[in-house]
Amino acid sequence: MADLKVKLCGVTFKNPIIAASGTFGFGREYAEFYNISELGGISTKGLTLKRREGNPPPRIAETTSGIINSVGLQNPGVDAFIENDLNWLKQHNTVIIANIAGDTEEDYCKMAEKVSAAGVDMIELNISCPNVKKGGLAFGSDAVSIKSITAAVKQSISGGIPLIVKLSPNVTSISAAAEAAQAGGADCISLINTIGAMAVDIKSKRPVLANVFGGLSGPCVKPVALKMVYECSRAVTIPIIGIGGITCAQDVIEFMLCGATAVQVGTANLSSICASKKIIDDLNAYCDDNKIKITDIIGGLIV
Amino acid sequence: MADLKVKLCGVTFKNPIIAASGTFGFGREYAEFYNISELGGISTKGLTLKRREGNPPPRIAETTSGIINSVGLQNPGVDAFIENDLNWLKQHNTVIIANIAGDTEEDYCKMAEKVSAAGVDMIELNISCPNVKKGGLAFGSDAVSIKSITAAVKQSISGGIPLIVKLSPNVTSISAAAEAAQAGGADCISLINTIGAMAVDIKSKRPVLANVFGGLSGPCVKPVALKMVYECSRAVTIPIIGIGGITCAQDVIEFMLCGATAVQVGTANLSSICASKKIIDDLNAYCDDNKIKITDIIGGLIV
Amino acid sequence: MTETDFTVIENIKLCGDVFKMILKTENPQDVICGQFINISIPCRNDLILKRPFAVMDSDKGKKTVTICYKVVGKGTDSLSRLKGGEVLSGVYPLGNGFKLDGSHKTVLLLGGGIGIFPLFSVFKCYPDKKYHTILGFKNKESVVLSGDFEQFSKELLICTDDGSMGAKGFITDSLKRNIDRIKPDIILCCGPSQMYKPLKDFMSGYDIPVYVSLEERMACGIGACLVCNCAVTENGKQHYKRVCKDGPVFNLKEVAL
Amino acid sequence: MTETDFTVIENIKLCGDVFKMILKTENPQDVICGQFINISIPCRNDLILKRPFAVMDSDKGKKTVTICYKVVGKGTDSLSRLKGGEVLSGVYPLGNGFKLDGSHKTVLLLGGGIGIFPLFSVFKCYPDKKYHTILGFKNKESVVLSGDFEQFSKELLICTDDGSMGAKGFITDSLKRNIDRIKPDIILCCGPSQMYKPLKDFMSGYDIPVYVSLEERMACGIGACLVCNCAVTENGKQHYKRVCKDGPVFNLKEVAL
Ligand SMILES: Cc1cc2nc3c(=O)[nH]c(=O)nc-3n(C[C@H](O)[C@H](O)[C@H](O)COP(=O)(O)OP(=O)(O)OC[C@H]3O[C@@H](n4cnc5c(N)ncnc54)[C@H](O)[C@@H]3O)c2cc1C
Ligand SMILES: Cc1cc2nc3c(=O)[nH]c(=O)nc-3n(C[C@H](O)[C@H](O)[C@H](O)COP(=O)(O)OP(=O)(O)OC[C@H]3O[C@@H](n4cnc5c(N)ncnc54)[C@H](O)[C@@H]3O)c2cc1C
Ligand SMILES: Cc1cc2nc3c(=O)[nH]c(=O)nc-3n(C[C@H](O)[C@H](O)[C@H](O)COP(=O)(O)O)c2cc1C
Ligand SMILES: Cc1cc2nc3c(=O)[nH]c(=O)nc-3n(C[C@H](O)[C@H](O)[C@H](O)COP(=O)(O)O)c2cc1C
Ligand code: FES
Ligand code: FES
Repeated sequence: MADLKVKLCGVTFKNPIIAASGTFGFGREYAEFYNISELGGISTKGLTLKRREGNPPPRIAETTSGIINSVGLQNPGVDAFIENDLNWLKQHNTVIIANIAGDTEEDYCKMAEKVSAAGVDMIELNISCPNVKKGGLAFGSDAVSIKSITAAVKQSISGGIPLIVKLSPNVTSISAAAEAAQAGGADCISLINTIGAMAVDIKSKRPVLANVFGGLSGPCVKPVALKMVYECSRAVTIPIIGIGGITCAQDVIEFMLCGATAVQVGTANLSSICASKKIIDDLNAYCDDNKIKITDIIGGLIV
Repeated sequence: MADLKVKLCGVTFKNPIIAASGTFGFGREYAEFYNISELGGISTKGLTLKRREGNPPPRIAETTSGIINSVGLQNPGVDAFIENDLNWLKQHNTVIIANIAGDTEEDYCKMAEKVSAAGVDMIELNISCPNVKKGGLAFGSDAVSIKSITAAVKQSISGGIPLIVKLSPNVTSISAAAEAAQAGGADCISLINTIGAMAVDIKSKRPVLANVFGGLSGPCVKPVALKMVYECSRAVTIPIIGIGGITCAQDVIEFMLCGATAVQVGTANLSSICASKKIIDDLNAYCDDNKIKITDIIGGLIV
Repeated sequence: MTETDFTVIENIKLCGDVFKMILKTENPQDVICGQFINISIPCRNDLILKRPFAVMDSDKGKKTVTICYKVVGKGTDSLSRLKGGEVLSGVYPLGNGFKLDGSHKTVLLLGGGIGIFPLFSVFKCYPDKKYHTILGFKNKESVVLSGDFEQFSKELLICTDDGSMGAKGFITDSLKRNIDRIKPDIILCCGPSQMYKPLKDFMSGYDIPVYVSLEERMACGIGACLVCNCAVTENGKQHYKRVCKDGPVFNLKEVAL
Repeated sequence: MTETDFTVIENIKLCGDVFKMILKTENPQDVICGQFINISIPCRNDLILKRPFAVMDSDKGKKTVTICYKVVGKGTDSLSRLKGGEVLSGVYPLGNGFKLDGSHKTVLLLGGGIGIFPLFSVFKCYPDKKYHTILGFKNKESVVLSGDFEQFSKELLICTDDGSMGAKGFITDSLKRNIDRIKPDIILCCGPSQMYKPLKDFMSGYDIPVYVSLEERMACGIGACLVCNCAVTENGKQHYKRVCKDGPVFNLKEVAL
């Protein structure tokens, strides 16, 4: 058993594999397949202040080596999460990250207050969801608003719970976005969220998604995510969680070489229910074979 | 034989399939495999004022359903192109588009003068190459510079040769970029160029590309390109050439439904030398089977 | 529920573009009729989602799972080319399935096109019911498994869109003509989504429960990703449920159409 | 040159991770030794580039093309699993190949690892030369085709990195020991890229032309996309050439290392 422990803003993860928001629900469904305490952490489905029904179906299109989703933040609302799911999640020995998304700055701050009072381990600010009309991506598109919302939310957090700002790839300069998050007081950044995309059905001559647009994820986005993570690692000093198209241990190592301290696995959980577990096992074997501990990899890219 | 003719800024293409810049050289190599006069048009390898050697090898990385290239505009220079290749190209019955890239606004204007004097059918302004240090993408990243360089080049063109502005996907708002090109006097826009990306070799712990970063293309980028083309088609009135991940006739129809009048095929030419020819044959069959002419498809998306 | 490997034992064409595939696993599970299996497409790394198919038959002793599928796109096309011995990954059993109780003595099975496959398993789970079956197909050439349904059905009615076999018309037409005679205690239905609206309208005149198996594009298949939603009306309020986990079988009354 | 379909006739393991594949096409072409074929990887839609392999043997009458390949990654791994009858797309013949003229009576073939495959075809093109061959391998277990080279070589020297067969050491070591005795008119070489620098240094003391076959990652394979560049020095000036079209065979003198 290799040493896979990583530390992120003072929080210890037993390994760097975090289930990505929106692909893992609140963990209940996966728990029927494997012990989710094996995961380094879980980022919850994006929470909003009030219950949200999300977008009409179809909400998913498959593309070449990827998927486009337009779930639109369907969730029971932050209060219901705290009441019904958080305690269940806390029974597991894994880091719990509350992924929150709001229509307004006020929403974000209220949720941050609520989840920090309820006792999650970290908060992930989702200012990069391309699938909602108000809020979401609007907050994540320019440096000024990234900085201001980060600062506001940071103020609303009690108990010193670290704040992760999740960045959108749909920007001209990801490093400017990362710098803005850092300047606003983020303890960590995570990236990438999905890339704006679209699919068309030539038989019906209609968009495949009822919402027309959606967010692209899966192996096809990995090269874009890797570049952005690497750019950010050179731009900011706060730690980075790499996300985007990770399907295997090798992908994790690539992100960590580029400067990620931990990673999130999203779409791969949908392709294979046990993907995250297998990645952890394979990382273990890789570190054992190479006689290293996982932290040796971080930022080790030779350029 | 269906009617595949499309008209773009007064120029008639026998079909909407244009070989994308940088994947087709100046056509000579493909001419050894099929009659390149079958193509609607050819966009030349990106030309610069002076001969350029481009970036050191390796210049290519394969990624899941895509490739990342960092050729860096290797080309013999605009004068050598005019002297050695243009006349040969003109012997073919296909639309010739000179793709030009400069380090400075002056470069762009000089080249535009030269190629318009030498008699190409259209000029494609490449302000979106991610693989060169100066110029290239720098001109294509914000609306102000897109507009100003477009206007300057437009002035340098003689003989009323239409100007295509090729947009970069690496921006926060593609519609703002398209509007800027239109405002600067572009007759047409083409998109997308490649998406900034990176690949890592975990054995050597090095980036695969000597240039570290490169541009992603191929089937993996199609969903992103489709969305951007559709967004632009709603933002501007000038015609659009759709580019990005096209490998088959169905992909062409998707882009045309989203508002493209013609398309460029890039990476698919590398995967299969005869890809563009096959696409044309299949488009023909599609239009025959559906008893339509190709222009019936343009902008026909039902939303 | 498990995610496990399956070996293709048999993959034969039943007719036209409909195939039957028998899979074997070292990890067999108990399956309720109407549940489904989500399987990966080997040989197509570019298709990253599994595909859902009704478990038509399963034998825990023999460790087999049988599905029938129609070739409609890239994934099913690729499946149809698989040879015996090839391995794929599958997650099963998924979804709620059809549930019958003692009050359901006479069961009417109503299946259209590929919708007949989930219905086939009902008899295996509940062999002691009286079955009336109405199956609809496009034409004579696309009729499949009619012999198998005939074996356990007290009565099997076939209809085709073009009348080339059985009655001409849709299964809803056949239902209208026969329901008062059959007097089913429950109707289990699966077919093209367009038929549910007329079916619901017609059945509103009856006090017979109708359960339908819905189809929606899926990703995880286990209820976590929320991409497979369908609209239902509960207590007068419309909201979304997950076809993969809350369904695929829903009370037709609830389904918002 | 053509892009055409090939059917796998034979795909056998020669040793360890080295395979030999015989392909058949309805569109056979004349091939010069040292030219290559660029082939698609069936069953891996996510790998969008063709893979280049030296044409080791080709028979226009029998319409066959033979390649040998080592499994080093996803593409070659997938190739190694292909069974007879499967179809792939290939572009061939590509590149310049090795060219000999009347002045080249004694030819020294210098091959390391998978570099031996392009050299194998030289004898087929120029059967009337005197061949001396030096082949280098990692160890005894990885020695392949030595019998085939022996048949046409006046002399065959084998070396292995660990000395488990033939002389211990690299082929450049063996070259140094034997060149003055062999007195070749020309040296044709293909091996790992690290060997070219010491080879060039050593050969600068001789007036014997050395031609090497280079490897670089490729896309189009026909000279259009400019991704496969290598640095050469011509007239004292360094610039890039295309390995696929201007090469893969270059005069070692020109190659900038
Ligand atoms: C619970 C459930 C049970 C099913 N049982 C069966 C069965 O027993 N036999 C059978 O043949 N099919 C069944 N289906 C449908 C089957 O899943 C799809 O036909 C299959 O996924 C198509 O894959 P493809 O790659 O060939 O098609 P694609 O290339 O992905 O798409 C081709 C066409 O099929 C449609 N399609 C794609 N996915 C689905 C889906 N999940 N549901 C409905 N339509 C879809 C698309 O809209 C498109 O028009 C079931 C679907 C569900 C949700
Ligand atoms: C002109 C030419 C002739 C060749 N002839 C032969 C031959 O006869 N037999 C043989 O076994 N191999 C030959 N090669 C090398 C062969 O093309 C690669 O081994 C193959 O493309 C690897 O594919 P993959 O998908 O298995 O590897 P990948 O998964 O793509 O990569 C695995 C490793 O192989 C290396 N690699 C990938 N592509 C190439 C390439 N084009 N050249 C060199 N290294 C590469 C990568 O750096 C990586 O480390 C030749 C290459 C060239 C350019
Ligand atoms: C179905 C689906 C739902 C998602 N929902 C959320 C969400 O609620 N909040 C969020 O921050 N990201 C969400 N994401 C984005 C993922 O967390 C992740 O950033 C993205 O998918 C890229 O990683 P991947 O390629 O590993 O999937 C969602 C992604 C998918 C596929
Ligand atoms: C090897 C390579 C070289 C390219 N060179 C150029 C270039 O010189 N000028 C340019 O405008 N675009 C260049 N491109 C971008 C393509 O023209 C096209 O915009 C992009 O590849 C997306 O289309 P595709 O997915 O069909 O390849 C190049 C692309 C590739 C793959
Ligand atoms: S497919 Fe994921 S919730 Fe139904
Ligand atoms: S591989 Fe395209 S030029 Fe050599």
